[in-house]
Amino acid sequence: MTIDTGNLNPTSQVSRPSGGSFFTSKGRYRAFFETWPPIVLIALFFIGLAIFVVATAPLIAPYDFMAMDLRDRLTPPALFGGTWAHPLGTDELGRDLLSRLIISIRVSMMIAFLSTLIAGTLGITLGFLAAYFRGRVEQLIMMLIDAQASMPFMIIALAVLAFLGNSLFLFIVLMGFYGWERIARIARGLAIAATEQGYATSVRDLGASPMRIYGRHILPNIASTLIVSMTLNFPEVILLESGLSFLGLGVQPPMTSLGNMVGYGRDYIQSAPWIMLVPSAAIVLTTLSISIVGDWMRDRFDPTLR
Amino acid sequence: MTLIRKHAAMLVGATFLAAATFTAPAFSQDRPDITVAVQQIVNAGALDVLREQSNVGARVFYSIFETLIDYDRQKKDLPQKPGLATSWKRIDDKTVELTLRPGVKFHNGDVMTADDVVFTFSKERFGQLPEQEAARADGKTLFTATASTATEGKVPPAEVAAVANRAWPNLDRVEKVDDMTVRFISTVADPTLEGRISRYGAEILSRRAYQEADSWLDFARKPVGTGPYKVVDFKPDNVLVLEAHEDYWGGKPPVKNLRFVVVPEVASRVNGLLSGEYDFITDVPPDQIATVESNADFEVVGGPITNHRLMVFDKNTGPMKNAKIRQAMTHAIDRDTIVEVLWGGRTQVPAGLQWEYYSDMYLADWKVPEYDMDLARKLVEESGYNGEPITMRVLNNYYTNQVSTAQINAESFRQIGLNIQIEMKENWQQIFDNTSGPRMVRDWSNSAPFPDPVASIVNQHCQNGQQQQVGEWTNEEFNALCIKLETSTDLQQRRAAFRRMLEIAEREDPAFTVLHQSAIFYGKRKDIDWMWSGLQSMDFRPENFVISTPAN
Amino acid sequence: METQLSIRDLTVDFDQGRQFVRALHGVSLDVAVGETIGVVGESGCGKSITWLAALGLLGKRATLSGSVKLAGTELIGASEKQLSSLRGGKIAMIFQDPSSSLNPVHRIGHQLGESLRLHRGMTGEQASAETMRLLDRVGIANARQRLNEYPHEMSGGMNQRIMIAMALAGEPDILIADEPTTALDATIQAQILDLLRELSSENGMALVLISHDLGVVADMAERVAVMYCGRVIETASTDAIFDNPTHPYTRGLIAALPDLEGPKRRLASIPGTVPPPDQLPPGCSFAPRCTHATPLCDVALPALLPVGPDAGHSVACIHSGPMRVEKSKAPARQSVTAELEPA
Amino acid sequence: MRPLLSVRDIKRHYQVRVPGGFFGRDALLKAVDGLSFDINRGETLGLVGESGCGKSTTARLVMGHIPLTAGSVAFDGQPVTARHDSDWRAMRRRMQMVYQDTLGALDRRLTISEQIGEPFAIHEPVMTAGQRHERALSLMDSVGLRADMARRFPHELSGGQRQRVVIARALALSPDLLVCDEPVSALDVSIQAQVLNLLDDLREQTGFAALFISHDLKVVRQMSDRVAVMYLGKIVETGAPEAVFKRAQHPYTKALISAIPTPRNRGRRERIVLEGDPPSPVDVPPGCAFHTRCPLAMTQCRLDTPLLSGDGDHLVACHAIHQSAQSAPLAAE
Amino acid sequence: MLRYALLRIARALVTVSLIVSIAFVILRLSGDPAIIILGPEAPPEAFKAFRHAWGLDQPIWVQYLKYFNAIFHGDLGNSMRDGRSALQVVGERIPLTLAITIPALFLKVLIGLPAGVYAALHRNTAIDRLIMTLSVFGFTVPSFVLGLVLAMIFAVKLGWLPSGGSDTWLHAVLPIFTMGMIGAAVIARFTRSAMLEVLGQPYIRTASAKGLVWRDVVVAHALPNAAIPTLTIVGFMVGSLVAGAVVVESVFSWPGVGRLLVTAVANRDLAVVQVILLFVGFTMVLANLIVDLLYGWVDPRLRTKRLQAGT
Repeated sequence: MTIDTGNLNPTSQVSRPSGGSFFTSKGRYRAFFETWPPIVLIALFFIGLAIFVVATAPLIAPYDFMAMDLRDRLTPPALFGGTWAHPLGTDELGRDLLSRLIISIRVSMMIAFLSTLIAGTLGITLGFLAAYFRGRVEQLIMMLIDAQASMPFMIIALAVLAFLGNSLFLFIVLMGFYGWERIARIARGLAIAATEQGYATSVRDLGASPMRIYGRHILPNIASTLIVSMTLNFPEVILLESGLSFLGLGVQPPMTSLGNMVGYGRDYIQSAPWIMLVPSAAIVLTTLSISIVGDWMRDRFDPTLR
Repeated sequence: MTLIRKHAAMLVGATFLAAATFTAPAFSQDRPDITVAVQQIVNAGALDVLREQSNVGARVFYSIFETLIDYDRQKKDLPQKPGLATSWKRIDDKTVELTLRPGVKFHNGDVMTADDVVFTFSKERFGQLPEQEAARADGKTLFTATASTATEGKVPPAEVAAVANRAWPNLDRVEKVDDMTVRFISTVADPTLEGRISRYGAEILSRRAYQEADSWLDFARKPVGTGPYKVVDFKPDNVLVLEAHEDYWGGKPPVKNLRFVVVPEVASRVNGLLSGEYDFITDVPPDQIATVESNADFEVVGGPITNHRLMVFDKNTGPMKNAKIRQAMTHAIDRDTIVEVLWGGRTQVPAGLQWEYYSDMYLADWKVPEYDMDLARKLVEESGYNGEPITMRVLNNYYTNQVSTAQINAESFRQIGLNIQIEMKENWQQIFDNTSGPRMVRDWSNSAPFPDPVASIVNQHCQNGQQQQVGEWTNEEFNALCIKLETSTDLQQRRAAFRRMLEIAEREDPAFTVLHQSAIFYGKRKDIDWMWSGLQSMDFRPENFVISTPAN
Repeated sequence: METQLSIRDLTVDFDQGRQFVRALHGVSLDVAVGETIGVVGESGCGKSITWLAALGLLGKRATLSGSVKLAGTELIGASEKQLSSLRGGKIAMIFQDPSSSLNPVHRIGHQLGESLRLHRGMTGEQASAETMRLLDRVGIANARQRLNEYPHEMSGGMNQRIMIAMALAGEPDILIADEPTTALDATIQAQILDLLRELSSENGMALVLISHDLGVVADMAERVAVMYCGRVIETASTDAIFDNPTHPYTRGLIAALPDLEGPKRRLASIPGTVPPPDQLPPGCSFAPRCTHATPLCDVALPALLPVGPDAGHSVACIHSGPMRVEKSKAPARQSVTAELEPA
Repeated sequence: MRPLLSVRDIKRHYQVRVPGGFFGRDALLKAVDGLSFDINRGETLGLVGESGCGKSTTARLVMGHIPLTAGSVAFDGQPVTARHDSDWRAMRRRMQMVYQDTLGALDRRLTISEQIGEPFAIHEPVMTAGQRHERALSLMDSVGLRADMARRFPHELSGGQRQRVVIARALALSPDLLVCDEPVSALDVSIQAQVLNLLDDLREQTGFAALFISHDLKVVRQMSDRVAVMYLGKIVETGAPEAVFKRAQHPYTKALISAIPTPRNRGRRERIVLEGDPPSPVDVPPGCAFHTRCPLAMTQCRLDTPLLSGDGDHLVACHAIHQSAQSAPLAAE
Repeated sequence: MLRYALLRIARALVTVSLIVSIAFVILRLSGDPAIIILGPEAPPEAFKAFRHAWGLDQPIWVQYLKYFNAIFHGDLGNSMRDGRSALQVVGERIPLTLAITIPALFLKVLIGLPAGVYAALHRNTAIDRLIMTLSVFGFTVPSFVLGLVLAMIFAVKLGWLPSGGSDTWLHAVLPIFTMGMIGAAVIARFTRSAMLEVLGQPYIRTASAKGLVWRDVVVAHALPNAAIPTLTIVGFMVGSLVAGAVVVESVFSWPGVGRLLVTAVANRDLAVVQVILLFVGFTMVLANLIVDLLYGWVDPRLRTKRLQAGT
């Protein structure tokens, strides 16, 4: 008999689940946590929580976020000497911080989401136009990209917001101009790469129209890369909004947002630090979670993006 | 006298030496260097009292300049007292004669004379000479005075001329009687002349220094006055360094170097005070008082000032056309709660747009509309209000507690059935703008630079006042009374006119309603004995600055 | 013949996320002093991995077992320091894509000099003289000027010469050439192969030539090892392999090559594809594609055993040789399966 | 009879800047420099040469991917341009391409059946998705793909299977011309044979003409009715495969053939090893581009560009050959 | 190369003038500087006089043409608020900003680079995760929150450092530290991914194969290559040296360009805003240009590639 069975003796480590392949299993937990690192799980949990809050904000907020109780101002959070009537305490007008936080998360997330959507649409459209037309059109679009990139957005926002004023709609539109140039660059680069050798050329060779090539083939293909890069845009918009709120140009009262809460709470950093620290923590936790998950997604799904 | 002068000269020389070498510890130990953290030094970027129209300038200007008639600034009722003039008297309805204080020295060492006073109130200083206007139209900063001496003169910016015009609407001329005596002569009978002479904006400048400066701007960045401190260094938005004026007529200034540094963040100012970096901080919000005072080495002083916070109505727009709506709003404001909660009870609800220091002109029995929600609701009902939105334009805490106050009031207005919408605005232009949307309710404040209703209600709400100029409000009867108040010299007539004006503007056809008296708070080292002033000036003269125990 | 390098039962497992998957299933190979051995196989058969593993170049994601002895020194489990003194010194390696295998930001001279410094302690003038000699030796004209150039300024063939010069710098006993000409044009390939041949005979250097191109291996090697799915399935002298291929896979590979000469014929192709390492069939990995497979092939793992008249000709196929066919008559599929089922 | 594809003196030049001087200098890269050939219906022309010789550029010019610098390409009498308008798109029904990089050529987000159905979706919009799927299945069958792969994605297939998908897709609309750019260079030997056989079979069944581009002489010989050897943007030798590969005349062709190692002629042959690298297409030497590496180079080679000439189908562009052909019969190598 | 540089500069000029034009229009439309600068209680005549003096009563296109005409004559206008030339106003602030942004840049690089390299070399270990989490944390904390909290700790609680102002070098410590922390986080992330990419390249394997010990492979072969992409982000940071400190300057009352910008925008001090925008645009463009040239220096491949692309 010449059958070599020497390798077949199952050991504690070596298993042979199927066919002739050899697998050395990792510990179940080790394998699980290597695929889903704990920090990513925590981040995902926070994102889930934030999405839940966004979806149900008015339902779960214990009070109207604008309701004032001037006799009950600046009460500390429950665990720091306050009462459970206001678990996170109250602000300078006696408004319940938990309720405001919930609404603020909703508003900030909506702003970040919508403006990222706008930036994405703008960036992809311009990027594709540049990739399709090349030549002059491309030069022009590249110039716009350069212009946008050579001016810190904070400065543009500063100048423009002074003009646009306080409308939430206009604020979102403005934030929609944040980061479009990055997305446009990526979209253009990927579209050119696709047209230069890959599947886009081959689809064109089949006789597909540009609309079909860009809409049905290129866009779905580069979507994951774009979505990851938009994910990274998201926390930056939240931070930008808070920075602008700090300078008094963010979301304006009576509307509230995380940045707005921090901006108005900063005067109380010594007398009632929770007013500022609670929304700050929310900003850090959400942006941290999104960035961690975004990085993780990028590492996992998208080696093309740095 | 001469002996004193000699001494003074020596002293000046010594100071100069000390300043030049910079390392004279013996000297600096004698008197402390004091740093004041302010939100802003001057809004307009120049140290000219005729350009800086905001009240923030007042706190630094009083250390640099002085008026002929001063106030006892630390007293609550702000009585007038001799300043650079030792005495004054009415010659007639149109004329006031002042005797100048002898031996007053400007920062450049010159002795103040009648010439300086005449110059301070001259057309040239005001930038109102035809040649100046022509030069200004050409964009020049200098002009050649053809009429008199063919010397070169300076062209102040146009707004200086305009402000001077407003401050001195009836001033005909200032006459030199002799070196130490001047006369102010107005074109019409003017009961407010003494008030105007004492007001902010009437500070005496050194004629020689002004004329020798290279341009108006150069002078405005390093002006020469008679105050206890002289300007050493001025960087707008950053720092103003003043140095003791050793020849100051009122005695040796108690501070060697007085620095005003700009620290816009409240938290940073408080931090800096507590960490010992600043000796004084200004604009402490009432909510932060406890924080400062939790440290036994520091305290907060301050209180109501000669400025009232108002809510102003535009009677030409939408529901605001109905006086009942406006009246309802005036009754729905819980002023006492606002003062109690947002101001910690450290200011007060005044008796309408007037201050006690009006003395004779003060109407002690006048009141702001009482807080009565039922009455307010009734008024809204009577008005036939149909739920049309009413917008409140608010700036982002241009005034202390502005946003909070607006939100509290908006809540009350909602409760009386008004559809109130807060519109946050970024600047004053947007507040006044009536092209982008209806202008209905806005915030404002009124100061009284001198103790007479003319300084407030007339200047701000009459025909030439801003409210009527931007087209928010007008009232015929009111306007007729304005003229009477300005020109009549009969006290009873004037009081009657003022009362009727308040009735119209605050009650019958509300143009505005007073929210509360503004207040200002300073955080300071407890070991410094120092009093704040209702005129918002910071007084660092010898009688108002004593360090009880040696610092450091 | 004296053995220079000896690989015994080398296995490599790669971290595949959830588990480690075995890529090499106990490879054993010997390289004699001065010998040229060809390793052929299609992509994914483990031919490069064997040698990268031997040199400890697979990184942390791979787990090794077995033994690799270089002139008596065990390499598996050797310290980083030990390994690095051997790498580039006693044993050198060149790679498939010469242009990206050279550091783009360093000049040629610098990269060569580094090897000389490491293994022969040369610096300065001495090093640069030696560098020029080496470049000259690998047929690069104008050596002095080339020293100051960057890899991207040169053609692929030129870069491969530089890689070879760099490998020679340590005066190795054994050179592993991993697909050295795959990225090169036919005429350049011929130049490089000639150069390698010359160098190995000149220096008595053993040469391991890894290639998917049967032609290249046939041209260069004295002995050939054919690999499939992480195993050596046939090894013999070059002549024996090509004149008398025994394993059906080897036969298939040779038959699948188009000819330039002779009458045009339809190509004989091997059906199916190479299974990825995590989807190997039980039994002989080649069985699913093999035209001669019997049920036994599906379950039995053939060992690499001597076969035929030629010395050193071994093959891993239960059907190879009449002797085996007889012996392999028996076990019913079920019983074997049962026997193999892990408890 | 009119040839299906007629390529006349096509050129493709690029303006480039190359190192030289401090700021670099302008130079002309002649990727394709005067190429003419015809392909008749049902005929396969093999184009062979080393990298950088302009084979792929030729394919792109023929397909109308990039504009011509000079010359003309006519497909069934119709000029092929690089204007990607509706005419151009319509022409795709009749000319298709097979690529080297199969993973790149397939949209990785579409299933195999969708990929193969794509040409129908583009050119026959009336077809329903179900019909497309049916057609795709039958095409898959004809290229030897199992029906159960229809729902898989490209990355789940092996290289050979993917190439089958590409071929099935290209042949979906029964084109008259198939341009194959290195279709098997990325494949393993065993798979390469499968794909070559498949192409051969399909050609027999459907009768498409092909431009078959490869650097591998053996593959070209296997597939072509006629071959053309390219060097630096020009054809140096063309003719029937038997003629070109067995009786190679151009010294470059000879060197190329001799450089190919095969297991069958082990140790039995003399190799002509050429010196040096091919010159860069930017610096094409004047005269015969090959003269810098040519063992037969003469003075004339440096001056005049040799023209393709010869008797019958077997044409060579070489001064040395032409001269010796005039003077004496060519000595056997 | 020169042609390339000129081309870049020309494009940059167009870019900057585009920015300035947009800013011009937006700022002019967005509010009347007169009332903002003179204050709401100033008399209406003063506003009128002010508007006339600054030409604000003219149609916007006239103002625009005049503005551009003036720029071409080297006149960038005067500050409406301050009266002096805007160039002078901005110019005296620039050194102050650079005094904190340049040390902060060094801090960013000195912390970020080693941290990123270390994390890449120890990929997927606990220390890598720690560094990366800290790094993500670093740039998800709003800078003003970090600034205020640092001031709380170091100025108020510990009393080690001043909390705001610009009198001594000690005043610069907290702003530098705040910016440095945040920037270091960004650089660390960038460096890590650049390093990981480089470590996967064939030449790293070559370097190992030639017998270099791992440390030398990293230092001599991986680092120089990883530096190339990292240069982009450092270049961007250099480009924002002038304007990168808007928030931090406000937090720490540091009288630099950033704070000037905030006040100037708030006051609609148009000429000053425009000069700052010009400065920022130019530094950014200049930094990009320098980065490009540096690329050529650190990456020899680009020297020729760019030449070929320069058609």
